[in-house]
Amino acid sequence: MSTFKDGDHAVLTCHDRTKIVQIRKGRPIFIDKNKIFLDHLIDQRDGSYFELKDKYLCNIGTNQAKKLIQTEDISSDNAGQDNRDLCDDGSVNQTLQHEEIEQLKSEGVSGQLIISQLVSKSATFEKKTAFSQQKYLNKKKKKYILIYRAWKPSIRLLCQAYTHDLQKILYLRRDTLAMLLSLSNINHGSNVAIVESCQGLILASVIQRCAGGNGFIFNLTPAGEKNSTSPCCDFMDFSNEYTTNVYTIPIENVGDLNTIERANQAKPIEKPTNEKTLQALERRQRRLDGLQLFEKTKLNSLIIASKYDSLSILQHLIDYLALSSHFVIYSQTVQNLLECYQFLKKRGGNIHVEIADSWLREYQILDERTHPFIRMSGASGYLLSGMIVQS
Amino acid sequence: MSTFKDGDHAVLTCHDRTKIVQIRKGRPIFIDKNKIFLDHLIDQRDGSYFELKDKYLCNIGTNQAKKLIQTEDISSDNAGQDNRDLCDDGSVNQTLQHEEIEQLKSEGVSGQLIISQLVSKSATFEKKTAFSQQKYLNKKKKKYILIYRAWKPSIRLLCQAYTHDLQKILYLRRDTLAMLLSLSNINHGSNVAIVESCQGLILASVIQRCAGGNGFIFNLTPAGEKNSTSPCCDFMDFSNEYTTNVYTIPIENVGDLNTIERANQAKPIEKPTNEKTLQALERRQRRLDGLQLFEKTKLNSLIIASKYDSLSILQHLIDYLALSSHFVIYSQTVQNLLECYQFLKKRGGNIHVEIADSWLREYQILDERTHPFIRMSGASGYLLSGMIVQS
Amino acid sequence: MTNLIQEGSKVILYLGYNNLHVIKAKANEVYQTKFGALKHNDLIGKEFGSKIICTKGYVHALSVIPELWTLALPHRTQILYMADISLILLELDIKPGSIVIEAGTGSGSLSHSIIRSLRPNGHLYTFEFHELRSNLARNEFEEHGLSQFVTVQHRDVLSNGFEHENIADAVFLDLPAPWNAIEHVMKVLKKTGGRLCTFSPCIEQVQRTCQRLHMNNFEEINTVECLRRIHEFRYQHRSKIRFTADQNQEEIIDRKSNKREPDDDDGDEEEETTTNKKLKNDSEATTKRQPQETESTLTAIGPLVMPGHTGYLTFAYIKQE
Amino acid sequence: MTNLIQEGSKVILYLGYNNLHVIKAKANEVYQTKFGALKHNDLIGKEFGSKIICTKGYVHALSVIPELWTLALPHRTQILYMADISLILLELDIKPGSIVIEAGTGSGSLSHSIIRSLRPNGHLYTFEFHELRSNLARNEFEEHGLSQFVTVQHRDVLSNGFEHENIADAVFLDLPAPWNAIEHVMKVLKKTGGRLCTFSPCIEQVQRTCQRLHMNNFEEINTVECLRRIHEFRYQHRSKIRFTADQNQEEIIDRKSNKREPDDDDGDEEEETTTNKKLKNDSEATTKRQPQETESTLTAIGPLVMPGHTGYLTFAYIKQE
Repeated sequence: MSTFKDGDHAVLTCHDRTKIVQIRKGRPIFIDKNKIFLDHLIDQRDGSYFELKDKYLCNIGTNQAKKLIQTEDISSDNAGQDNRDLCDDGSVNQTLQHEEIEQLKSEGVSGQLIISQLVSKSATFEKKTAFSQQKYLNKKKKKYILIYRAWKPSIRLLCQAYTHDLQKILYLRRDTLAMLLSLSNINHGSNVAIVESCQGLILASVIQRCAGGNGFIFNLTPAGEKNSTSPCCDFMDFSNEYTTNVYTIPIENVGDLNTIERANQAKPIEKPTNEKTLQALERRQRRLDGLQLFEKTKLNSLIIASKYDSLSILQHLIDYLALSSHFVIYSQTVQNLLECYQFLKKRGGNIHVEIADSWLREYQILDERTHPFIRMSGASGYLLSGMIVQS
Repeated sequence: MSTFKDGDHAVLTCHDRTKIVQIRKGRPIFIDKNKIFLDHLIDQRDGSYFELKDKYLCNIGTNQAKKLIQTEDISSDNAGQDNRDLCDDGSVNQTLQHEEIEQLKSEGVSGQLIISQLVSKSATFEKKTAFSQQKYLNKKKKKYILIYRAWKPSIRLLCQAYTHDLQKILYLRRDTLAMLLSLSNINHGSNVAIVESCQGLILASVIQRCAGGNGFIFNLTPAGEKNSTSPCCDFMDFSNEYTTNVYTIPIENVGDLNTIERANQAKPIEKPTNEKTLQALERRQRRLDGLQLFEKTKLNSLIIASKYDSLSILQHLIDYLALSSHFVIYSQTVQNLLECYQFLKKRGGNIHVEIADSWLREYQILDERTHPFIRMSGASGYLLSGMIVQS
Repeated sequence: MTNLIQEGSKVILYLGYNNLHVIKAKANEVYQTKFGALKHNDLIGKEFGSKIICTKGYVHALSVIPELWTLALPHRTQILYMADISLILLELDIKPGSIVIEAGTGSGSLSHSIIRSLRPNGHLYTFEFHELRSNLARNEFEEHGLSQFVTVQHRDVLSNGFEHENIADAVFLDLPAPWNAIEHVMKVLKKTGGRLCTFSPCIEQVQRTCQRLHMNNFEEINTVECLRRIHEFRYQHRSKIRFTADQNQEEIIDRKSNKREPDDDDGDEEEETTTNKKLKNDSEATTKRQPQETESTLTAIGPLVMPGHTGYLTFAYIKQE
Repeated sequence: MTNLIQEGSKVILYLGYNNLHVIKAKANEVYQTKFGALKHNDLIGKEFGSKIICTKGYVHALSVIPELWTLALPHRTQILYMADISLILLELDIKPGSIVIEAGTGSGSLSHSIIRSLRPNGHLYTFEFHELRSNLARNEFEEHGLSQFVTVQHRDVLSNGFEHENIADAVFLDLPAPWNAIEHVMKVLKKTGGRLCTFSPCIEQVQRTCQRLHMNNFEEINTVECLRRIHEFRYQHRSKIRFTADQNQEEIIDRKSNKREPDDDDGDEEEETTTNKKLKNDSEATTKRQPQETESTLTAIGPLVMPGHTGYLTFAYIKQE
């Protein structure tokens, strides 16, 4: 379970970069335009280290890897000492040319070796303070020592991978996702409807939490919409057991019983000529089954995190919610949620309605140098949450 | 300058309470329905300590005061030790009745004595842990040891005094006020217009910063409006020099040259019969002078922190602003400011327009017990700020 | 999981925002609320989420779900709230099948959320050094039908460790001195890799913990704080100043503010001729033109007082082979 | 203070948001901007705030005011920004007439704001242990016409103190080890009472400082952090899902959602009959009914990246007689 197999997805981390890849024998991935083969990840364990050698990520021992990536301790950055030395800007007069470095890299010379060449060919390195030397080495290590670590995908790691691509997931921050999952009370056996434009990140989280229970998971997406794909569900390599009860249905047709009825009656065009048509027909049937099932199902949870107008979605779906069920709506702005709140108050039959945002603050915990990170996210977005009750 | 005189205002602090009072010989103030005379504050210095003795606040020495109010060090609240002892809820079985205590208090018995009586008449005090005893004592000290400290008013202290009455000042938090003052670039010599509903707190801050310069300060208030009084300006005991150039004018008439003209021509009704009428006439004249002056003045700063619609105020006043002048608008919600922003963008002739809120976090810094306060304000409000330039 | 209230069901009565009571349904009993008497018999057989009529009003009967339980549970200790709990679940990768260790059990606030996440095939081992608390928590899990997913033990883990070895995917510590449990944590975590979270209110505790984690070769150590800010709903009533210049001196306005957009004069009476375009640009204007010239807008405002600090969460990972 | 740019005036050129350049007007010189060449002669004689035409665009010419200076100044050190600066001024009670001590001078970001607040009759004594920085700051104050309000000294205050005694209303310390300057602070503060602020990035520095302040009988010690969150303006484009049920199956809707408000169906075409009441309750609806059914709303959103920490401000008061 914690080793990689051919076809599995993996999350690669290297310094503070995170990338989701699929492992396929003989098929390269691309990182910074470099072709990289992942064949040697197969059968390796979750959390293993890999070094890039001649286009292949090759497993290396934990101890060796740790030694390579260990940063120098910039110990003089202490409180009580003054390091604000103007004349030392951290740069090093370098004679090794960019092209030469690229040459070395393409020859497969190790990062270690490149760095020692950089140091020996630097005109000023020796003259620097110890502090500056360490800072310089750490910078170069980050650039040239490319030790990757391969992880089995998890929701946490997917969040991490999207940190620099937040626009793709409606800027949904990890703490906001975490709270959304709690507030929607997703659990084994829940019937859940999800309307999301977050690359399937929410859907994947829900599928994992439901873990193939008896409940149904409805992924409501606009038909023919490009963004309605859910790559995150693929990334998670869910077993069939987990996805059997997941239905992706066209949101436009929800509640339109006539259309569903007509479509269902029109189905027996009995000529599955080729494989492709057969698959298309199967997918169509799956959608129809999902739509019919949806009309019959009382939902325990409704999650909306959509680029479409949330209020009209809520209005259209709220009557599908069972007594004692939960709804959560995510939005980047409070304004959208206030519209929903006003509708809910007018409608009645809901309690514990809250709108909240959150602060997530990360800390540097170092001897004599403890403080919050000097950069943080100021964009948690807002969650509206509540419960359906008898009115 | 740093002693109190008859008629001066003072800010009294006692534990975490802050109250603004006026010192007047023989005239009592009321704290918790108790009559208190402040006669003995006269000639005492800023920061002096006072004890309530027989309805009078009486000066006591700093050392004595400090000894009385010093809290017990709850030293066992250390990290690494577990104090979450369920059975000890901090209460003490007390035989001294509430009425008896009130009796002692009215007899002028000192807080010290009351506390020692409470302890001696407690059935369970002796059985408590040291931690609990200290906690109990600190609680009682806060209640019975009433040592006041008298301060010369400052904007900082006024903010502190309004902490528990924020609704009176539109919830303007002290860090927000501080930034508002910076962003409006108030300084000696500025021409400033202020539209505020914050008890004159902003006006007082501006008067202090302008310090009787050659510039004019216009306090634009709705006519006949109760909330248009500015008690904070009284609290600050400004000298005449500071207030000569301060004009309170009815905002409704701003820009209405005809009305001002008519009013001005109608003035010479030559019969200042009694003192009161004379004063009223003078006030009227002052308003008219202010209105006329306002029409002729190019403003360097405009500050709006009003319960009235900010957009229409901004629209009405923006053309009075000089090139290179500053405007700042405070609102509890971002929505109001977005309306103003849209107007500004359409109008043009302004740069560096920002909308911001802020976080203010207070810390407990104690040996082994350092952490942010467990309660904080989540309501900074929002500031819109910008500069007028040639378009 | 049936959705009907039965004899013996734990029920959370929702009386209003942040006013929740917990009772156990028992035939023929009566419970007093601020809305008058509630007959238990009126509960039994009803669906969760139902409105239950009391003598002077009504309440809603809800099931024990972790978020409500956290708000309603009997506090035996400081408890963890939803923001921290949610982040802990995500960062510890707790999912169905996970084996999780928790110390201490405390009031069981976090435990309920962990169990929800690791069902149907995971297990929580929760340790509490205070015997009474431990027993109370065990009873609650029993009553909430969660016993099969949790083992509650009365045990001082700092002295005696977690009993098990190499079984846990994740460990959560809410102890005064978590750094003293690090060796035990290493023993109980799966050698193939496992995650740890410690919760500490004071920064000095965090510093000690991180030091010990570094010493013991933990990786990916990071400390965060998460605060949830629940907004207050308020109607904002804004009036407009009635500028006399706008009302009867059109020529002055025209002269003075020639830069002003035609849309922006607002004291006039022409609301019936409003065009669609104008509405789009200035949709507030229409509602302002009521007799009293006051506009009411629903707003959500940051609260005057909110939780300013709960604790620091420190996460770490260790792989021991 | 004249409002015209003169030969020798320091001018802040505003090229765009957070794109500010500082130049000194000098007849016949030319300054290159991203909008092409700017002739200094085009500046001289103009009012501050004027639009100055360059060869390929324009810039605005602004005077040196503290907030802009903080954004435009040459960084010789880490500097303090507006949020911290503003709070420092308020909490130190800095007002016209105040005598203020600052160490170190750094890049002079705070100094400019302090001077603005204490004019016309106060004075700032600012100390810097780095000689070059000290001289550069002195020149800047000179150029900005502020010399009469400030005395810049090159001096190591930790070793040598502040030279003066019993003169200051307020002291501000931005030093790596402010606790070592506490005795000097006590000497320079007015005996009748004075306020202190220290700025430190790390919590360990704050702890040492507070310890020392307590030892030396400072009062009203409190530590705060203030972060300003500048929002981003963004147009939000929202489309509505076109539910087929809403468009041609009215009877189904009516059956299914009988609780729905009449205002809330929205796929129809009747925008011309819109009543005023409806507009009030659902004023967004109208704008949504454009052909593309997309609504654009201006929003202000918290930034993806903001300053997460500058430093801790510790304030204290001491009265020494």
